[in-house]
Amino acid sequence: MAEGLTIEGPVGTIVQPLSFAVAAGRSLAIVGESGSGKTMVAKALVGLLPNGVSSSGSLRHAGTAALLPQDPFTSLSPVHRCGEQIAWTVRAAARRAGRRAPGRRELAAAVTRLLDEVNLAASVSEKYPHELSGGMRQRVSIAAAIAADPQLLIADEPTTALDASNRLEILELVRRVQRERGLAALLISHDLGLVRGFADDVLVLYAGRVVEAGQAAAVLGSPVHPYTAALSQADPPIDVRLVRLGGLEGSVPKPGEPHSGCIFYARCALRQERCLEAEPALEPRTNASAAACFVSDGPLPLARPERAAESAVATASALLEVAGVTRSFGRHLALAPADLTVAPGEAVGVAGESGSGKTTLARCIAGLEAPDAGTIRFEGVQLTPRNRTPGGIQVVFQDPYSALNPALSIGGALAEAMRSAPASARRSVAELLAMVGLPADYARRRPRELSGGERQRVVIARALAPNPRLLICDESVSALDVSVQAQILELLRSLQRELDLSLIFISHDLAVLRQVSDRLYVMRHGQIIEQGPTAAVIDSPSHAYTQQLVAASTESSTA
Amino acid sequence: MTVTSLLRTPGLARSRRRASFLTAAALAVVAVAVIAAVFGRLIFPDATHQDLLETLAPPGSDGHVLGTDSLGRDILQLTVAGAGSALLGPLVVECGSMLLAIVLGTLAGYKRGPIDFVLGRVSDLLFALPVVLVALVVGGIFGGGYWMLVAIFIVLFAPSDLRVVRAGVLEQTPRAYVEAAKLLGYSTWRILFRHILPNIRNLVVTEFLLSYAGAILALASLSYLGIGVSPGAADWGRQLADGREIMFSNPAAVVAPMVCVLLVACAVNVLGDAWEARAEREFRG
Amino acid sequence: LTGCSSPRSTSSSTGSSADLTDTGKSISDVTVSINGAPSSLYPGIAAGILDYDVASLSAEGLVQIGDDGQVEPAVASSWTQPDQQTIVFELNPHAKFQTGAAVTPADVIASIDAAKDPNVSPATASYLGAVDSATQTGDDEVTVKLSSAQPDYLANFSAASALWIYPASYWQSHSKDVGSATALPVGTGPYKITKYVPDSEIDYALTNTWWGETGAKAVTPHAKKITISIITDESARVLAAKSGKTDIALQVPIAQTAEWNALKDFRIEHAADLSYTGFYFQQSVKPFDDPKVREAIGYAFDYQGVVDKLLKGQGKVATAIATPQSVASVYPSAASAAKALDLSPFDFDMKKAKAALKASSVPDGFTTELVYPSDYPQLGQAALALAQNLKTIGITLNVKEEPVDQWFGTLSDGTHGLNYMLYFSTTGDVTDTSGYLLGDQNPGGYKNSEVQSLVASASSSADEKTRVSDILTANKLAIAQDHADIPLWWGESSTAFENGIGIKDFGPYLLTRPWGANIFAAK
Amino acid sequence: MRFSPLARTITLRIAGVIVLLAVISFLVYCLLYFAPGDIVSNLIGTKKTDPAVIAALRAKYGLDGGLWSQYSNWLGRVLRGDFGTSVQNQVPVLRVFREKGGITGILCLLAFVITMVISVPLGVLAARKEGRWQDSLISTVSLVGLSAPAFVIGLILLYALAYYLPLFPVYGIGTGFGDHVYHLFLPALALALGSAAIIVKLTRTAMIQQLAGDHVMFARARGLSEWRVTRIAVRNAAIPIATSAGLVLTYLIGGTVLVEATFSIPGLGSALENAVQFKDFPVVQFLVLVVALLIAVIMLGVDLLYLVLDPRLRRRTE
Ligand SMILES: Nc1ncnc2c1ncn2[C@@H]1O[C@H](COP(=O)(O)OP(=O)(O)OP(=O)(O)O)[C@@H](O)[C@H]1O
Ligand SMILES: Nc1ncnc2c1ncn2[C@@H]1O[C@H](COP(=O)(O)OP(=O)(O)OP(=O)(O)O)[C@@H](O)[C@H]1O
Ligand SMILES: [Mg+2]
Ligand SMILES: [Mg+2]
Repeated sequence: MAEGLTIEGPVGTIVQPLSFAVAAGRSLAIVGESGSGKTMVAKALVGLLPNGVSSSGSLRHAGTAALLPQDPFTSLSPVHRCGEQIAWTVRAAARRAGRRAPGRRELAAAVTRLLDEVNLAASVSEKYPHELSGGMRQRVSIAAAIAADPQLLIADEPTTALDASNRLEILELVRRVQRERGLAALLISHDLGLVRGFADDVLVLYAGRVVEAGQAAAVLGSPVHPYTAALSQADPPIDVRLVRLGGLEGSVPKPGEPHSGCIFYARCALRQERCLEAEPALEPRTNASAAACFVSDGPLPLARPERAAESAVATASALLEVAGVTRSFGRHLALAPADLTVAPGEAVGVAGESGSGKTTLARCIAGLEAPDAGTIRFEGVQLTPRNRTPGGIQVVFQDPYSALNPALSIGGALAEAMRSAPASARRSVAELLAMVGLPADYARRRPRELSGGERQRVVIARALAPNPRLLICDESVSALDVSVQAQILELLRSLQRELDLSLIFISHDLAVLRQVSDRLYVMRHGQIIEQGPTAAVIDSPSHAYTQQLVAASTESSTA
Repeated sequence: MTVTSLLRTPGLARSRRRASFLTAAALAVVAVAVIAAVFGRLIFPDATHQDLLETLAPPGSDGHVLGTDSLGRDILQLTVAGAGSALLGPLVVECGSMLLAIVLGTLAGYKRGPIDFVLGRVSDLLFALPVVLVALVVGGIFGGGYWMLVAIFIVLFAPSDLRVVRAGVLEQTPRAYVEAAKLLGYSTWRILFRHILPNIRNLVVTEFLLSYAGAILALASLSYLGIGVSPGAADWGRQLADGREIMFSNPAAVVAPMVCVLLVACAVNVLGDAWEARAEREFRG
Repeated sequence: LTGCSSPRSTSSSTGSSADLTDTGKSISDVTVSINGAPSSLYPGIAAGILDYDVASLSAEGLVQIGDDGQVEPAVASSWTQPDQQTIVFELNPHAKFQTGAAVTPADVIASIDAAKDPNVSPATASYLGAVDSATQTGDDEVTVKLSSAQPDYLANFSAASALWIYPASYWQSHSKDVGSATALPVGTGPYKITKYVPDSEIDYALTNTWWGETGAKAVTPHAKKITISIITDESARVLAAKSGKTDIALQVPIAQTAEWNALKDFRIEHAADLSYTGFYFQQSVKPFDDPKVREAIGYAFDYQGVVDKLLKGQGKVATAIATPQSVASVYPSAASAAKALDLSPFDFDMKKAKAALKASSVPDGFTTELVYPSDYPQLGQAALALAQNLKTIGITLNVKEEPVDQWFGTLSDGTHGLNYMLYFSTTGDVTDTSGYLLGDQNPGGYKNSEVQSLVASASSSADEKTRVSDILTANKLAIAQDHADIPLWWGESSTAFENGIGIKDFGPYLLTRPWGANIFAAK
Repeated sequence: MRFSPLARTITLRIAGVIVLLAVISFLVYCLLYFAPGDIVSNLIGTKKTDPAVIAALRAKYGLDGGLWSQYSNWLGRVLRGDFGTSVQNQVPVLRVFREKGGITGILCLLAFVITMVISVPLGVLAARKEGRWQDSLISTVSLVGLSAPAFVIGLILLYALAYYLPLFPVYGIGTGFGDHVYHLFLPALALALGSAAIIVKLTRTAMIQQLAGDHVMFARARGLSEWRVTRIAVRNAAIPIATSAGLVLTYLIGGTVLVEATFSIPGLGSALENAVQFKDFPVVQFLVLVVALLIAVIMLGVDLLYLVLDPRLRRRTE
């Protein structure tokens, strides 16, 4: 448990005094948007803060704490066998406990036992991490973590790097291990749905401050703080299409940024003048939770906006027709013959697990990749590498950080993009910025001065500059926080309506696709295995794989 | 029960301060060297003048602050005048090889395919060859000469620059902003020079400075081996080779050029490191 | 055109073995350091100066060159020349190889055959090119037939030139690796090679088989062992001397003399090395076809300054092409030789140089290039000094360094009018250098029928006096009248000795004889 | 079957090396052919010489005929194992190599060992103490090492440790292996300091990167000792270090010329320098080929070392 844990960074306080306790056999979740200080808390607990960051206050925990990192692809040493990596921990634990160093046999037995505990075969111990899938690696990590015999298991977003199907298994594994071993667990996540099924208690962190804390059911079911409420509303449901997606404007203030009064003031829906006078303290609100807010003193109503009418299926004349397109890399067939059509003004979704060929398909359509075979017709004309005009198809990429040239100002990048527009459709930089909801003075800024959501808006503005007919969004929101994701999805939906754009939206998140797409294609191993109106595909999937996908998504968001 | 309290990690600020002091010192050294290189001939118009009546004068004698060498040349004047060939040739080497690397490296990294393959093999080969040896063999067989060596070094230094440029381009090309530029129909040259190059400029500048230091040393080494500047000219490498022979009569003859080579190469290396650190800071945030 | 030359003083050497007294004590070990690695112990393979110095410690020819430059007996105790194409050598009955075996005519014949075979002796075979055959004509007699009349051929049979006598069996069993570490040569000298580590050291041990210890001019060697230590780096060699690891340093380069002079335990001795350095002109290259231009160059060179300051005493101002040593038989005293050789009108006088240039076809000066071989930096330095002087009268002289072989290329390429001539005479014969520089085939294309006939008659004459006087006349015509050549200096080599070591009869030819025997412990 | 792709890669590489050697040998031949100057005149010097002797010498060194015929003759002889005879010394080239190769080999290996022994621990230490005084000190010293040419270091060492403080011999190479090592220690040190500076820098960078990596963080988070953590990081950093070690070896080979000149060591470096100045065709040609071959072998070795060090690559080639 922590008492007055404070974390200081080089430019300001990252985490304000923070206290919490986790009892053995119980679990606590810390939730909050990116940059709110969750990871720093986790690192402070195991004493591994990065250079230039320090913590004070007192931490008390029985025995040791083990931190399970986020990315299973980088958390294991790539040049050592899995068994060896687990064995190191076993040996270190023995030494710490003052026991005699275990022999080779004992070690091997311990490794096998631990692998078994995480449902892996003993043979995995001879494998190198790169020979395993992401889910298996995360299991190895868990085995290595519990080999240390910790009393406290800290999991920092243990599933964000994984596919939806793996995600649930890993989460269940963590839960099982925690229960069986009677560990105290600390789960860090920005995904409220995930936390809902996992944690006993929840701590909502905003800009290094606890804004709400209490029992999970109470905090998530009937949030008192407007931030918590907004967060839960930003999470898109898989079962319905909402008319408006709730989201939070703006972004989390950086450490050291000046503010007065309530730190959440700038983004708060309920803000009042008195909120600027002082910082609210955490006070009990219901018998199971406490919140730091002057205005709200009871559970806020979670208004579920009503369903939107699921839009109708495509009209006859297609804007884009993809027929029999294939692409292989070496011997690997990334895209088996794929057919896809998009009608004018239609939003088409493409779903599928990682590596199923979604991006390859998009790149072929955009002309960034040359297909091996097949035809792509756009506005009735067959596209070849020569006859593409920049106006036709544009792409919004996944990673907003690399999609903007860091050397160019926002205005410069947009102005340059505008040169590709037909003379009749030229807009000003300010107009473009306004279209994506950014103030005109952003034109002078550089990409690194923008938050992720703002960058993604600029990327969208740039894609709109040449007045395209079709916009391809390849995982355009998956790198963003839920709150920002909702904003961007809402922006895309409104732009589509206003500009009568056609949209191909690629995502592995069915809930997101439910919100934006009219029709859905499901891909697996480079093939399109199912297609139809989004509602129909999600509500009554016909292909076994789709059923599995839908089941995994539904469970993880409602479990 | 364990009670952990964590203390502030010191050091970063101090090392930053040390770094900026070093950088300032390096800039000062380079500035002095450049002034000597540019104006050395004007300040000491007859630095290479031999005075056979005044050979091996000890330091401090008769207006010769560092004494004279075996040809009666004033060591101080000669050393100042030597800055010219010590800095200019390597500058030409590095500019030439960097230019070559930028033109070929961006193309190879961006276009890939056969150009990249051929350039890759050729540069692998040249990269692996010991620069001093190749220059010795080629330069030595063709009778040496300063500008011939400069030409040889341009070719020999290009591969390492090329690798850096190519790797930078290779790293930038798959980035979404380049793909976006392609989608917007920008020309290849526009993408390369307006979009990619500015983003690898820190790499290029760092490599430029570090290779420049290397070129200074390489040319000095070849002069030391006697395959470099023409006889009688002021040059640190040559001075070192000549000075060794009179090491005991007048140590200044070898110490002065030695200190100069060391200081200038160190300074340029410090600047390279400083630029690298700067680029890293910029990259981090 | 003739001018009066002022007498030029010669430089003095730093000290001399002649002033030391021989204690008569024997020395257990003498370390001699040399600054280059002999490529082989047999100079026929690569005839650098060091190769000669090293080989003559243990091997000898049929004859040797005495202090005065005259041919002396060595393995051959006497010889006769019944005609100009025949030489009959009588072998010294005391001559033995270091193995103890007596030298037989077969050994001598095998050695001569090897010496004239370009495959075995590529570097020196050309010296014996005129040898037709060598045959045994008596128990201790070898007769050599020449293919043409050669009045002055005897010296070629010395170890100063082209002949080293090894046993016939040695030549037979080592046709491929003569002179290598796996085939240590066995000679007739006082010191036997006991160990050879290429590039590192050569060890010699005194034997008692040497004929020179007996007989009329007996010499008693004092050093029990001689170690030749190869230190190719000059400053390392000075360091070695400072730390007592060297007693004698051969061929100290000019740039190094100051370093050695600064060592208080060492002295430097100079000896003429029979080399001639001068300028010669491509007569056809403008503006050097004009004698006035050549004269201007002659007056613009600071002879004494260069010799004193640049050569550090390793040379004497030359007043003729012929060296004092080559006329020693006719003019034995230094003074008489100096007088006879005073044939050059030039001294350093920029006024005269300017006047000569004014009177020439290019009164306002011109630009030209002078190339020098990179192995001889002193030539470059002298050239730079000349360039400085010429600049004041409007001549721009660019000095360029080239490797030796490329320098050869520039000597007669038709574009370089002003050239260096650096000629090492191995035998010291009076016709050697002058014959090359003034004869029919001279490198500058200099034509003066009178000069060329004088050279020809000198070469074919058997009388030493006529030969010398013909050559000196030719010298005078070429230098003072035609300015075809401008003598600069006669070279000297420097040897550094530890003060406790002396060497008897130190002179230009000593190092081509078994010089180890002359080392003595000094007071 | 399992190793066949690996074997194929190696075979291809070896074929590549052979082509490379052929190309290099031809280039060197061209260089020598078109270069100004003439070895025969070099051999003879300023002497009156019989034209017949010159002709015999030209024939002996295969200098008759055009470039192609000369080259093909040379190649034919090389393929029969005859690398010719040094023009300068009349010694078979192979013997020159045998006599001097050992010295240079010891020098290079000694320098390499010194480099690695000094630099890797220092680089690791600097990375572990990033930003502290130890790091500053090590970085500054290695900066100086990087900026000092081998001959300058050599001169300083020679005067400091051989002359003023006579710990080491001033010249020569001694006899016998142990003595060689003793004599070659200073030269090797001079040669090693520059390359050690490179490796310190690289090791430091690689280690900092590793120590900041997720897997190191995770290792610490599960309570592994710092000693173990460092070992893990070093093992991971070994991959970039191995590349640079290969490069450093080639750098050392290049540096021997300078160091051998400074310490008057009769090795291949000075042999090459001499041969170049003398235009000793067979020796230059042979030594260049040896260097090229050595470098090719080092590069191949580095690539194979990668396979050992990096299991991720192993699967790709298997
Ligand atoms: N190494 C560092 N040095 C200084 N400040 C840091 C460092 N790492 C992170 N920070 C700052 O600490 C703050 C909190 O970061 P943290 O990584 O804890 O957020 P998080 O809640 O885990 O976000 P995410 O959901 O993106 O992982 C951020 O504002 C960030 O700028
Ligand atoms: N440039 C490439 N070279 C080689 N293989 C590639 C390349 N691009 C994609 N692939 C392979 O093609 C397959 C399909 O990749 P693609 O990126 O289209 O999948 P995706 O569905 O977009 O996956 P994700 O959800 O991870 O983005 C993958 O197995 C990938 O490894
Ligand atoms: Mg985090
Ligand atoms: Mg993708």
